[in-house]
Formats: sequence, C-alpha cells, structure tokens
Amino acid sequence: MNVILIAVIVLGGIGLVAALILFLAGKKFAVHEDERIGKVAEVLPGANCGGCGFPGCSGFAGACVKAADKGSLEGLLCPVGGQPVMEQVAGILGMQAEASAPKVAVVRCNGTCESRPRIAEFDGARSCRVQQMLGSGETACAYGCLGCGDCVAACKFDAIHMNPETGLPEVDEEKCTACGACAKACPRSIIEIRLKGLKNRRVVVLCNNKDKGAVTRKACAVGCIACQKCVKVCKFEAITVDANLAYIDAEKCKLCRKCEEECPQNAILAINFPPRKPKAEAPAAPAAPKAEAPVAPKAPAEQPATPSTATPAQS
Amino acid sequence: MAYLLIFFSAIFVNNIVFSQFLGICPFLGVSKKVDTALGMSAAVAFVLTIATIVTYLIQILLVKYQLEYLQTIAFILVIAALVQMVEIILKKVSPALYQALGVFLPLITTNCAILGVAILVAQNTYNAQGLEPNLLTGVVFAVSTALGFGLALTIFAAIREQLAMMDVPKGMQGMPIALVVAGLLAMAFMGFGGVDNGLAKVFGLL
Amino acid sequence: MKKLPSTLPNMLCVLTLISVIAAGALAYVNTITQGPIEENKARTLTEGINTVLGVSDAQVQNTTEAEDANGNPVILYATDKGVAVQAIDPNGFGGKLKVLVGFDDAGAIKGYTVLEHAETPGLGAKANFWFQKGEKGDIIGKNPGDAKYANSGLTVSKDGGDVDAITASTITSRAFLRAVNVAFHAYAGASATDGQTGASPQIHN
Amino acid sequence: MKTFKIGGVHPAENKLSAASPIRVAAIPKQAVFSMFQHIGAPAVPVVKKGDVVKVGTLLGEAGKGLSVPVFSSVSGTVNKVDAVLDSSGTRRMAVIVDVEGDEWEESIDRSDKLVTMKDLGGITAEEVVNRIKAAGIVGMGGATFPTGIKLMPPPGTKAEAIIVNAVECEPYLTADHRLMLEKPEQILVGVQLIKHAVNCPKAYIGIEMNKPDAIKLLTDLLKEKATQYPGIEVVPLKVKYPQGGEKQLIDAVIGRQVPAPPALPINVGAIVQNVGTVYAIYEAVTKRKPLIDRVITVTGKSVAQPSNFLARIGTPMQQLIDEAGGLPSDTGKIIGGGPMMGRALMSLDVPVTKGSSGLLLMTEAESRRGEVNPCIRCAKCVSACPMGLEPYLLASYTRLKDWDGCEKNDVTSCIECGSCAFTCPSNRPLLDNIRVAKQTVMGIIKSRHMESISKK
Amino acid sequence: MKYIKILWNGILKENPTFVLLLGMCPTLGTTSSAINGMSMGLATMAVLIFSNLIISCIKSLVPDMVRIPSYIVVIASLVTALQMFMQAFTPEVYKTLGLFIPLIVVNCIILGRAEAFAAKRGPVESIFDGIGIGLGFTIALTLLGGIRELLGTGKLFDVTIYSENYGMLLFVLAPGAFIALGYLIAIVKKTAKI
Amino acid sequence: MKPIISLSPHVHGGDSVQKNMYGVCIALVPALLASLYFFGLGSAIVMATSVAACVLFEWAITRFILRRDRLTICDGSAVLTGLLLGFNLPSNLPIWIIIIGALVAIGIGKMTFGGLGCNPFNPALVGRVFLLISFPVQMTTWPVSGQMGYVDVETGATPLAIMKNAIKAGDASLLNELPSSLDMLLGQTGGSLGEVSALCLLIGCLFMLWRKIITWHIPVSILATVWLLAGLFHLIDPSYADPTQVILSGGLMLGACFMATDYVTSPMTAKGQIIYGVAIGVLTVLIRDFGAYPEGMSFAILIMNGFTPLINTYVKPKRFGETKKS
Ligand SMILES: Cc1cc2nc3c(=O)[nH]c(=O)nc-3n(C[C@H](O)[C@H](O)[C@H](O)COP(=O)(O)O)c2cc1C
Ligand SMILES: Cc1cc2nc3c(=O)[nH]c(=O)nc-3n(C[C@H](O)[C@H](O)[C@H](O)COP(=O)(O)O)c2cc1C
Ligand SMILES: Cc1cc2nc3c(=O)[nH]c(=O)nc-3n(C[C@H](O)[C@H](O)[C@H](O)COP(=O)(O)O)c2cc1C
Ligand SMILES: Cc1cc2nc3c(=O)[nH]c(=O)nc-3n(C[C@H](O)[C@H](O)[C@H](O)CO)c2cc1C
Ligand code: SF4
Ligand code: SF4
Ligand code: SF4
Ligand code: SF4
Ligand code: FES
Repeated sequence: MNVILIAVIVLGGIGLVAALILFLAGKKFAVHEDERIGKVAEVLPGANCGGCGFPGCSGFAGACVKAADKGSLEGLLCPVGGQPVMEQVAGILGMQAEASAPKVAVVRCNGTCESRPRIAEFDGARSCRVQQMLGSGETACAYGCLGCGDCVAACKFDAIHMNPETGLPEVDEEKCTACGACAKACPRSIIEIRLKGLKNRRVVVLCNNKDKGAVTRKACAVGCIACQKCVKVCKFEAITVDANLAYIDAEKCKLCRKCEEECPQNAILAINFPPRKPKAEAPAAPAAPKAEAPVAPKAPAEQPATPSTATPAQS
Repeated sequence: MAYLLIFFSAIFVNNIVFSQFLGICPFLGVSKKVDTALGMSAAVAFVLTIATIVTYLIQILLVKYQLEYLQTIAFILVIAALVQMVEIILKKVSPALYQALGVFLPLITTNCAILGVAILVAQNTYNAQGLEPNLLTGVVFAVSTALGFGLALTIFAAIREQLAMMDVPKGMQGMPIALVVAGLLAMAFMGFGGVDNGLAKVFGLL
Repeated sequence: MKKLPSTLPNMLCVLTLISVIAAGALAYVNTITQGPIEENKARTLTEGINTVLGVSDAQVQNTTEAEDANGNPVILYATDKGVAVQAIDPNGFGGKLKVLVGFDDAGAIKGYTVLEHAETPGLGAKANFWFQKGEKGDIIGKNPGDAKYANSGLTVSKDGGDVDAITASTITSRAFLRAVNVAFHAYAGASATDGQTGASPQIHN
Repeated sequence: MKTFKIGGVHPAENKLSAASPIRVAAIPKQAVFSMFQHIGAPAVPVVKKGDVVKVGTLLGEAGKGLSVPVFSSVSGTVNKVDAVLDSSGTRRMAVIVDVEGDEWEESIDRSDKLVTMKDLGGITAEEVVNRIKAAGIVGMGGATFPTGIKLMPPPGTKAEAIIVNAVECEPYLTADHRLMLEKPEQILVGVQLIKHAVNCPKAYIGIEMNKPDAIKLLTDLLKEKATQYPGIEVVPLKVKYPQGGEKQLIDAVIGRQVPAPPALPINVGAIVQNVGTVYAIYEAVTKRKPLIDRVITVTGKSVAQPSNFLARIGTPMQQLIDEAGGLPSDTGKIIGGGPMMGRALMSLDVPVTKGSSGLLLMTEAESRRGEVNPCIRCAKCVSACPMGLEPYLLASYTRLKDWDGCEKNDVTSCIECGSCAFTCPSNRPLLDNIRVAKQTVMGIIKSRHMESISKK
Repeated sequence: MKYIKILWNGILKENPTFVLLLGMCPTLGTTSSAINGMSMGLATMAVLIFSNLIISCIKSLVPDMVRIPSYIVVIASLVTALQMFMQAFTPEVYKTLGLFIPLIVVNCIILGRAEAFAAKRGPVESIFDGIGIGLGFTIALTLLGGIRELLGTGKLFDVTIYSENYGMLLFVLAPGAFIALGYLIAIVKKTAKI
Repeated sequence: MKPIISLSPHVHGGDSVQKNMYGVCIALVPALLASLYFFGLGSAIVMATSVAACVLFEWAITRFILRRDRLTICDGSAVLTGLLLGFNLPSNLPIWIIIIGALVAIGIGKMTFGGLGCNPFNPALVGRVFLLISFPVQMTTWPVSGQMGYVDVETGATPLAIMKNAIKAGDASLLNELPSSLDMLLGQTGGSLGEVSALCLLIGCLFMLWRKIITWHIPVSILATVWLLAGLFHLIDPSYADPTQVILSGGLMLGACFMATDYVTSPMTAKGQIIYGVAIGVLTVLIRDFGAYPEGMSFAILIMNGFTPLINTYVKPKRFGETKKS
C-alpha cells in the first residue's frame, strides 16, 4: 500500500504543481488576442499534428481567421477533424452567407479559328500573358482570346478547358465556383464572372473588341461593331454601348432574346436555352435558386457553354 | 573533445530523424518552406533543452522513490506543462520571438522527439562517447539532437521547395515524394556510419 | 450531462484527481507485473548461461562484477558447470556489442551468445551463428589462453589470426572477438587470483 | 582587353552589311508618323487633315512630362490623324502624310559642310540642350529615351564621363558601324557638344574589336587632330554581348557598376549616348535639323542586298525591303531591330521610327524556336546573365506565380538582353517568362508605392 | 450497421497512416518486419480502444482548459500499464519495439481520436472507432512491415519466400522504411482513389 | 505569308541537352577503353547491362507508368546514368544485381521525381549506394585488374582498403602494399570499373572543360580540398596515405569530374559550387579515414546533393552593381 501511496503523492504533486504554475502563468502573462482564434481552436481536434500544413492547431486557427477576413476558407482543411470540423469553423467565423445569387465564369470572346483568321504564328512560351506582349497576337483582334490557356492553368477546380477546335476556353458550369481566378489571370479581361441567370440561362455579348467597327469587322467575323441595333431593340434598357462595345446588364436582362436575333454580327448569344422553337417559352415562374442544382447536371449535355458558330449567318 | 563528438554523432551519425525515427510528423508536416523549417527547428531546440533538464531532475526524484514506472506519465505531463508555460510567457515577454517560434510550440508537445530524447537521457541510453553520462552530457546530447533535427528539417524543406518547381508525377506528389526524398537523404546520411567511432579512436577516447 | 466549467478549483481538482487515480492504478499494475518481470530477467539469464555452457541445469554460484581496461563492465557468473562471462565491446559497426561466453575449466570456449548488438540487420547480425560450432568462423573449443593467442588473443584472419570474419562484416567480427577476448581475460584473471575482482591484462583494440 | 565583368554570350555576328555604304533611301509616297516614338508621354498632334507640311514641320508637340516633339520628314498634305498599327503591334495615334515633292523648312541647313565647335562660337551649354530638345532627339540605341532630359543631370549628380556607345553588339546590325566610317568627324563634334552641354571633360568611344576599321579610323583621327578634339578616347572592347547595354558598357569602359534601379548611370557619373544619337545631336545643333531621318540596316541571310539605308522617319518598312532586293520567299520572321532584342513584326506595314536601328528578315528555318525541354539545371543561364540574376529561378517562380520570390530575386534588374534564353541548352523560353514576372512585379511595386503615398 | 461504418471509416477513409499521415515515427521505426509492425499496431490499438473508452466516459467531467493534460494523463497511464504488461508477459516483443512503446503516448493518432471522436461520442461508438482506427493502423504497419521484410530479407512473417541472398538489405534499414512507405502511400492512394 | 512572332531573343546559341549529355559520354570513352583493357569481359558485360537496363527502364517508365507521350531516352541522360552506374560497380557483379541497380537509379533516383532535371539526388549514385548497402558482400569484393574473366575472378584489396587498414592499425608500413602512384594513375589497381585509371578520367575531364560542358569549380575544389586535407593528415601521422595517392585512388577522380558535376544535382552558382566541392572533399576524407566505409566519395556527393537546394537558396550570384553591404 505504501508504494501506491508514494506514487499517488508524487504524481499528484507533479500534476498539482503543473496546474498551479500554468494557472498563475496564464493569469500573469495574459495577452489579448483575437478571441475568434481561441474559439476556432476550441473546435479543432487539438492534436497539433501539423497535418494541415500549419504549425499546430492554433496556427491553423489563426490562418482560418485570417482567411475568413479575406472572405473564404477555401483550401484550408484539418485532416483530423475533416469536413464536419471545417463546417463548425465556418460557422464560428460567420462564413455561411455564401448563398448569394450564383455566378459563373463567362468567356466573352467567340472568335473561333474560323471566324477570326490567324494572321501570324506565335512561337513562344505557351502563355497568354507572353503573347499579349506582342501586341494583337496571332490574330488581328487586339482584344480577343489569345488561346494559350492562362485561365485554364489558373482554375483550381478543373472547370475551364480549351476546346482545340475553336481555340477558345469553355467553362464547365457544374464545376465552376465563380472564384474569379481565371478572370484575374486573363491578360485581356475577357472572362466575366456573371450571374448564372434563371435556369442557367444567359444572354451575353460574346465579344470584347473595343476597336471601331470597321477595324473589328476586318479582324473577326463575329465581333461587336457597336452598331447599336441591340440597344434599340431591347425593351428593358439592359444594353449599353461603351467604347465601341455592347454590354448586356445581367440584372436587367429578361432573357427575351430579341437582341440575339437582331445582332448583324451574331455577337450576342443566348446560352443554355433549348433549341429555338417558334416562340421561346416564357421564363417559368421564379424557381428557388436551390432548385437549380439538381437540374444542372443535365445542362451541359444539352449545350456547350460556347456553341461553335460554324454558320455565322449574316442577317 | 568528447562533447564535440557527442555533438557530431547526434547530428550526423545518429540523426534523430534519419536513423532514430523520432519527430517524423513535424519533419514531414512543417517542411514545406525553409523559413518555417527554421522557426520550427529553433522552437524544438529551445523546448528540447529545457525539457531534458527538467525531466532529468524528475527522473532523479522518481528513482529515489523507486517509481521508474511513472516515468512516461510524469515526463509527458511535465513536457506538456512546460511547453504551455513557455508559450504563455513568450507571448507576453517577447512577442517578436513568439511570432517566430510561438506558433510551433503547441506542435511540439506531441513531438515524440522531445519525449524520446528525454527518456534516452534519463535512462542514460545514448552514446556519451566514453564520458560518464550526466546532466551536462545529456544537455549536450539534447542540444545536438535538436540541431540534427533542425538540419534535417531545413535541408529537407529546401529540397521540397525546389521540388515544388519540378514536374513531379501526380501520383507521387505530396507525401509520397517527401518520403522518398527523406529515404534518400537517410541513405546518404548512412555514409556517416562509423565516423564517430573512427574519430573517437583518433581522439583517444575509446 | 453538462461540462464542468473551467474554474480554478475544478481544474485543479480534476487534474489532480485524474493524476491520483492514474498513479494509483499504475502502482497497482506495477505490483502485479513486477514479479513476472523479475522472473523473466532471471530466466533469460539462466537460459543464456545454460546455452553457452552447453548444459541445461547450471546453477549460478557466484556473480562478480568488474571492469575491463577500458572501463566497460564485465560480469562473471561462476556456476557448477563452468564460468560464463558477459563482456562488452563498444566498437561494433553500430555501437555496443554484448556477448555472453562460456568457458570450460581449461579456458576453452564452450559456447557463446550475442546478448545485445546494434549491428546491421542481416549483416553484422550474423554474428550470432557465424562463430558457432561447424560454421565458417567456428571459435568453439578454441582456447584464447593458448600460446599462439598470447599476443593479441583471437583475431580475424585479416589481422593475422585464424578466425574467418563474417563476410563483409570485418568490423563486427573484430568487435565480437575483442569482446570474447575481454571475457576470457576476465575469466583468466578471476581464476588466477581466485575469485578476486581484477582488471584483465591490457587488450589492444 | 576591356569588357564587362559578369556574364555575357557571343552570338554569331553575321554582320552581312558591314561593307555596304549607307544608301539614301527613296522618299516614300506616304509617310506615317507615330506619336509614340519615344518612351514617356506621347506627342500631341498639332496638324489636322488637309494641312500642308514641309520637311521639318512640327507634327506633334511634346506631351506632358517626359516627351519629345515629332517632325515631318516629308513634304505634302496630311491625309489623316488616326490610330494605326505601329511596330509594337498595337494601334496608336499617328499622323499620315501624302507626299508631294521634297520641300524643306528654311531654317534647316542642308549643306554637307562640317561645322566645328569653333564655327559655333561661344554657344552656351543651355543652348545646346535646348536645340537638342527642340529637334525631338531621343536615344537611337533602342531605348528612345529623350536625349534632352538625359543631358540635364539631376541636382546632386555630375557627369564625369561621356561614353559613346559604338558597340553595336547586336548581330547583323551595322548602322552604327557604317555611320562611324562615313561621318567620323561629325560624330567627334557631336561628342564635343555633349561634353560642352554637361560640362564634362572626358569622353570615351567604346567600340568592339569586330570593327577594327572604325577603331583605327577614329583613333588616327583623334591622334591627328588631338588639339581640336581634346579629352576624347577610343576604347576598344572585347566582343561580347550585351556590351552595348548601358550598364555593361559603363562597367567595361570606366569600371563602375550602376547599382540596381532606381539608380541611373548618372549616379556613377556616366552618360551613355549611342553613335547615331551623337550624330543626330551634331545635326540638330549645327544644322538645326530636327530628327527626321536615321540610318537603318536591312539585312538577313536570304536578303539579296543587305544594306544600310539613310531613311526618312515614317518610311514604310516594305519600301526598304524592296530597295534591298525584295522580300525573300523563305521569310519566316520579320524583326524590327536585332535578333537578340528586336521585336517580331506582324506586318511590313509599319513605318521607320526614331528607334528603328534595323530590319532583319529571318528565314523560316532560323525562325522557329527549338523544342522546349525540361530545365536540366545546368546553370548556364546563371553564368550568362550579365546582371548576375538566376533566370531559371525567375522563370520557375513565374510559373508558380510566386511574385514575392521574383521580387526578392531582383527580377526588376533584368535588362531583357536575352542572354539566358540564348544559352539555355533546353531551349527554355526564359525571357518570355521573366518579362511576365518583371511586368507583374513592377506593377506590384508601383501599387505598393501608391498605397504608401496615399496613406501618408 | 453504424458500427461497421465506423470500423470501415478507420480502416479506409480515415486510415491514420495512408490518409491522415499521423503517427509516422512508430510506422517507420517498428516495421522492419511484418511481425514487428503488427505488434506495434496491436499495442497501439489496445491503447486506442481503452483511451477512447475512458475519455468518452469522463468527457463531461473534464473542464475544457485542462482537457488536453487530462487526456494525456489517461493515455500515458494506459501506455505505462501496457508497457509493464508487455515487459512481463511478452518480453521479446517488448525488446524489439523498445523506445517506441512509451512513445505511443505522443502518437498523434491517439490524442487526435480522443479529441475528434471520443470526446464527442458515446463509449460504444468510441470503442468501435478505436478498433477501426487501430485496425487501420495495424493493417498499414503490417503491410509496410511485410513489404520491407519481404524485399529486405526474402521472408514474410519469418517464413522464407526466397533466398536471403537476394534480399535488399536497404529495405530493413532506415532509408528503406521511408522509401517503402512513400511508394506504398502512392500506390494505396492510386488504387483506393482516396 | 503568316509571319512567326515571338518575344526576343530570336536566335539561339545552338547548345542542347543532347550535346551536353553525349559530350560527357565521349569524355568517358578513354576510361571505358581502360576498363575494357583492365577487366576485359567482365567490364563489357557490366557496362552493357547497366546502360541497356537504364535506357530500358527509362523508356518503360515514361511509357507505361507516367504515360507520357514524349519519350526522353534519346536525350542521352539515361545512357549516361547507365555508364556512370556501370563505372561504379565491380567487374564481377552478377547481372541481376546490376539490373536492380539500374531500376533503383532510374526508377527511384530519377523518374519518381519526374525525369530529367527534377531529381534532387544523383541517380547513378542512388543506384550504387543502394546496391552497396543492400548487397555489401558482392559490392565490396573487388577483382584485381588485368583479368579478362567475368564471375570467377581473383579478388583483392583495393588501395582504399589498404589505406584504411593502415589507419586502423596506425601502422604506416602497411602502406607499402599500395601500388605506385604511376600504377594508380594508369590503372594497374583493383577497384570498380571506372576508378582504376585516373589518367583517362582526367583526359575526359579536360575534354569536358574544353567543350564548356562543365566549369572548373567543382572538380578543382574537390581535388584541392582532398589533397590539402589528406596532406595535412599525412604530415601529422604518416599512417595516413600520401595525398597524391589518396587523390588517385578510389572513385575520387570519377566522382569529382563526372558525378559531382552532374548539373541537376549540383549548385547553380560558382560560389555555391565551390562550397559544394569543398564540402564533398572534407566529407570524403572524413568518411574514408574515419568512417565504416572504405570509400566516401559516393556518400559525400549524395549528402551534398541533399544540401544543394539549401545552398541555392542562400548562395546567390553577385548581382550586377551590388555593393558589399546593402
Ligand atoms: C549498409 C551496410 C551495413 C554494414 N554493416 C556492417 C556491420 O554491421 N558490421 C560490419 O562489420 N560491417 C558492416 N558493413 C561493411 C563495412 O562497411 C565494411 O565494408 C566491412 O566491415 C569491411 O569490409 P570486409 O569485411 O569485406 O573486409 C556494412 C556495410 C554496409 C554497406
Ligand atoms: C541588352 C542591351 C543591348 C544594347 N545594345 C546596344 C548597342 O549595341 N548599341 C547601342 O547603341 N545601344 C545599345 N543598347 C542601348 C543602351 O543600353 C543605351 O540605351 C544606349 O546606349 C543609350 O544611348 P542612347 O540614349 O543614345 O540610345 C542596348 C541595351 C540593352 C539593354
Ligand atoms: C525617369 C528617368 C530619368 C532618367 N534620368 C536620366 C538622367 O538623369 N541621366 C541619364 O544619364 N539617364 C537618365 N535616364 C535614362 C536611363 O538611365 C537610360 O539611359 C534609358 O532608360 C535607356 O537606356 P537603355 O537603352 O540601356 O535601357 C532616365 C530614365 C528614366 C526612366
Ligand atoms: C557533367 C554531367 C555529369 C553527369 N553526371 C551524372 C551522374 O553522375 N549520374 C547520373 O545519373 N547522371 C549524370 N548525368 C546525366 C544527367 O544529368 C542525369 O541523368 C540527371 O541527373 C537525370 O535527371 C550527368 C550529366 C552531365 C552533363
Ligand atoms: S477559375 Fe474559378 S471562375 Fe474561372 S472557371 Fe475556374 S472555378 Fe470558374
Ligand atoms: S480567355 Fe484570356 S486567359 Fe483564357 S485563353 Fe483566352 S486570352 Fe488566355
Ligand atoms: S534577359 Fe535578364 S535574366 Fe536573362 S540574361 Fe539578360 S538580364 Fe539576365
Ligand atoms: S540554361 Fe536552361 S537548362 Fe540550364 S539552368 Fe538555365 S534554364 Fe535550366
Ligand atoms: S509519431 Fe508523430 S512525431 Fe513521432
């Protein structure tokens, strides 16, 4: 019994002393820090395994708080706690409010190989930014897609790919998270992060050319020549022409598709609409955006994001 | 001279990571950037030294009461408390140092290098190069081991930084390639095998 | 059930309580296992001694602890069936090499076993059978006290001796033979001074 | 033999037109005057459609800040003022003149007579600089930096050495070489004018050893007329690219190294001027002739007659090629400038500008870059870089978008000489990537700077 | 069903070695043979099961601030008890595993599971989690040990498969541990698509 | 005409990976001939197996595991790895061991990291050290030179083993067994294929220097360091061998000229290369004289390969215009 007693005393003593010292030290040396860090650290497993790539759980907690201040917890994962813990963390940091109107990346250039002849051959590092330094690049359009895929390389979600036939990038709307990385990477600011629209339907001016009409026409068969016809036909005042380029305001656009018909250059395209029937069905009663999700999987099968304009019929 | 040898041996010949298999988790986890690796190394050196001293004294107490079997539990308690205390104090006393080291401190509690070395020193089962193992040799051993850890971590981090620029096959990216690099480094470090003994002989220590 | 709040008394109490319970439990386990552990140790020792003496029922009569010239411990177990000596050479390939060697009354080696080593597995580790009877480096029956070994004891053929070293493991072999020599000298010293502890004569590494 | 200390390469020289004397190119039918012929703010057009202009008439006045005026090099009527494609591949404001006859402004002295310092009498330094500014002279070595501004050292600095850049280290190009052979005394007077303008006693003319005739000619001339041209020295230099780079040349000639940006040559007491610029200065000061023509080399392995032309600014490149024997059928690449630093042109519809030193037509086979292999870390780019940078590292950081790493590794010091890509055995497009990094990092630095200003 | 899922989770989806990459020291240090790897795995599993059980029982008694120290004490006691039992009843295994037995205390898996699972769930689930994760760890260690033993010595569980002369010694040494684990993780990830 | 456009520069120096790799191969020819002369059939079998296996493995791995379309076996680096691996093996090594070595060199040492240019460690040395550790018996029985056979050949002590014994015994007279310096220079000694004739290796090295394939920094700093350090030891205690013989023995020459200079795994700046070379020299002497292995070159190079990225991180070339302290 004696043996057990000594053991108990010694270990109890060590525990007591440790607890006391810690408590006192904690009191005496208390420092103020962002309390959210503490809160986040609390829900973390506390294994301090370093598996997350940060030095310990509190390091990770700090990183989460910092990332949250920047607006997104993306790329942060605690391997021990997994997704549930990350959801908790998001909860603490108030990051749930992501459910705003869904957006998607839209490539605003439709200058396919056919509609926009190549007048030179680029032979350098496969990078749009590099080609951009050479003036207008391979084609005569100084605003159109350069086709080297900087946007593709920038996407972390594998959501944007080059179509070798058109030489243009195409967005996989299911995978795209509208993070905007591609838009930032494009040296010509071609990609717009745009409202997804009702039933994923959008009407967009697929052109970025700000040259005068005559110059544009020479460079590309489907370029916007700023003829103003669409502006006139739009009843909702959704279209403006600025710097020789038309733009459709997605918030105002009611998806009536009048402008699409009107555009002499076929620069306006309606995306994800069913094939034209005599009269497009009126937009269905506003469905809850959530209901979109289950519908989406079928969408890409119907129509690629940027249909190739093999037949640019002049109207 | 013998202290020098303990130093040499612990860093190169019996490197804690490459031949003792201790502290592998932080070695693999905190080695993506050289800067972080340096911070971690410094923190480990700091804690390891203090922990070795404290646990050595505790061990004397335990031996006195024939409680060697409480070693593990007592040590881990002391180390955990110690680390936390250092963290608290550092945060207040030197925010700059805390910025540099503090974030690594919690990680160290569960680093088996600390407990492992503490046990090795307390049980005198490390190579003291012909000296009588005592607190001093223990501390020299602990510091050297920590330096060995730091060295391993730093060169490993530099290699990984370089590999980040390379075209590593997808399947091997991340942990697999890190482990292979660690293995090849360990293989290279096997070249130091026996050098400590050879030097000891030259210095007339054996 | 709600969590206890983090107040000082709560914290102290819980932590101390847990420590106390843990300590108590461990102390109890310790009392249970202490016996078997001691037994194990003793059994391993006797088994070892039996092996190296080639018998099954040696009784240790006298245990003497000494030091060799380099300050490493040497332990002599005098039994009714011969003497077993435990000796260490610190200079193996990976560190210490601990052997137990059995000698008959004339000083010839009756058997040996490697108790502890840090040699390369698969290479230096072969020492445990390489020098046994009938193997390539057979030392069983050799008497390090013979005149031909007077200069440097048993040595590998590379150093002019008559023992074949383990292939590609000369270092281990040398360390092993040094340990055997140390054991022999301890044995010889002990029998010469009749049980007195005494350092063995100088052995060169 | 003097040369710069770090790095450098030696591309095949290919000076095909070295022996062909400068020919006066025909006056074009239509001339295009870009308002962007220099670095800094563009010139502002002062003529409109229908205006009649003469040779030497002001077309655009200097814009705000760093800028120079642009003069007509032909006489005729302004056809339009509009954005047209220029040699940079982008559309920029230009004045287009339909040529009629060849009438010059009266103020210009068209005689060939050598005017010396003595003839100029006691012209003041200020007057020299003013005439240079008024003539719209920019550096003709390629950077097109307004020369008038360069010749007004900022307070606290003093010019201790004028260095005439007669290195012409670019392969193929021979314009400067020919100019030295044909107008040696004019150049010496030009040097004297610069010395006078910045009150600097010493001038050096740096010439690479692959132009022995020019070295001999100028050395002899200086020996002969030592009293007339005091304080000028010809410095023969070992042939090594990019010796013509300002920093390298200063290092080679006077052994001083200009620190990293924002330090300027003048911070180590040096002013570097291209030979062509020096000649233009001579003409501007002594003859009051604005910068309306320049020597340009038209060359290439398949070009029938590789030539050096004295061409009016604004002449279409197509015309020069026609005069040199026409566009070879195997042309693959058209380069404005030399093969190491020049710009690939997309069309021949671009005019000669103040900075056009050459037009190089490369054959299809020469034009294509080889297959790109992985970097084998041979360090050849590191040892070739004249700025002591690590091109392989900068290019890798660019791929990883690690702009911090680029900045820390001094990407902004890169002079874009191309030595790295030239040597790389793996054919890596190093400079392509480094340019991206340089551009990005400069942007980052600038916005950081703006931020710190706005904070204050 | 729920329990089986928890088990599977530990073996595959959250396999401590292949997915969580925790507890690397024992993984590398004790796998010179299949037997050694298995012993270590089982020892860890034992501690894991009991620590999960105890911690899920006492979870509400422990104030948050002393949570970690308390858990550590619990784990450490279990490890020490295990150490003593092994010393007493399986001395051979104890000797080969050496220093790594006390180091089970700092194996991140145990504390990690205590925090991530046991501190939130009931005792029965926790036991199953302990078994699952423990099995995952044991399987991984046995696999790694087996590979190293086979490549290094030509044996598997001490049974000679091919002549030892053809064995690549490096695999039983330290570098072999790293290399074998590296490739093993790559292969497991590829085949299991995790 | 569609003009080609690109950023400058528009010309290239014409250097290529192949030129460099095959240049090294050519530089190895004298040594190869010497090894054929001294070891005959054995040498031919070992070299052929090693080269063929390396090339084959590289092809198979790029093709079937990495599934890359572009095959890289023509760039010459696999051939070179094969050659250098072969040079590091004894001439009586069984074929299956050579094949394992090639698999490790190419598979683990090179392709795991992504192929040419990505590997942090010298592939041939990874292969060789792997074999040395895995098959120490076969890898440390060296045939004496001048025999033409393959497997059953007479083996003997290499100069390195003799040196090591002398140090171990502290007995300078044991060094008398060493072959003369001239013999070592020409190749009349035992050892692995490529370590016998220092002269031939030197010729190859000069060739590479002339062709600007390598710069002098690494070989010179290694050789100088070893010579000075070994000389120092020799002066203090004559049982350490004469520095010239130390330089001529073992894989030192091969390592210094051909293996430490491997582009991929050596530092990028002249300063870094000298640090690297000096460190290799020190480590080699340390391992040779005090370590368990008779030869330290392979390990020293591999260890410093590990340090190379760190050297690259901290040792930068002198920037243009950089002042002493800024
Ligand atoms: C990985 C490896 C492990 C080794 N382990 C040992 C060892 O445990 N014991 C030993 O004596 N030699 C060992 N050696 C061999 C020594 O390095 C050395 O070659 C040998 O002891 C002397 O050679 P010899 O026995 O052929 O004369 C090992 C070699 C290698 C490559
Ligand atoms: C890589 C490089 C090479 C150059 N080569 C020449 C050259 O050969 N000749 C020349 O006059 N200027 C050359 N320059 C331009 C000079 O740096 C510098 O701008 C010029 O000499 C200044 O004189 P300027 O203002 O009269 O043009 C080169 C510039 C760089 C960056
Ligand atoms: C804002 C600015 C101010 C400059 N001021 C001077 C100056 O005072 N003196 C001078 O010699 N060069 C001056 N320069 C010219 C540059 O140093 C350099 O000559 C010019 O950019 C072209 O050189 P390069 O062709 O070698 O690139 C200045 C350049 C800039 C951008
Ligand atoms: C000078 C030089 C030395 C080389 N040395 C080696 C060598 O020692 N081992 C090797 O495997 N490859 C060598 N190579 C080939 C090549 O660089 C090597 O296979 C790469 O490391 C593979 O990525 C060498 C190449 C050169 C140019
Ligand atoms: S980068 Fe972002 S916005 Fe662009 S396609 Fe990918 S997910 Fe969508
Ligand atoms: S959209 Fe922009 S980034 Fe993408 S390929 Fe086109 S030019 Fe490049
Ligand atoms: S282009 Fe830039 S990085 Fe390349 S060699 Fe020239 S200065 Fe150096
Ligand atoms: S020259 Fe090319 S291959 Fe060599 S290091 Fe530079 S980028 Fe790499
Ligand atoms: S098990 Fe994680 S550090 Fe050792």
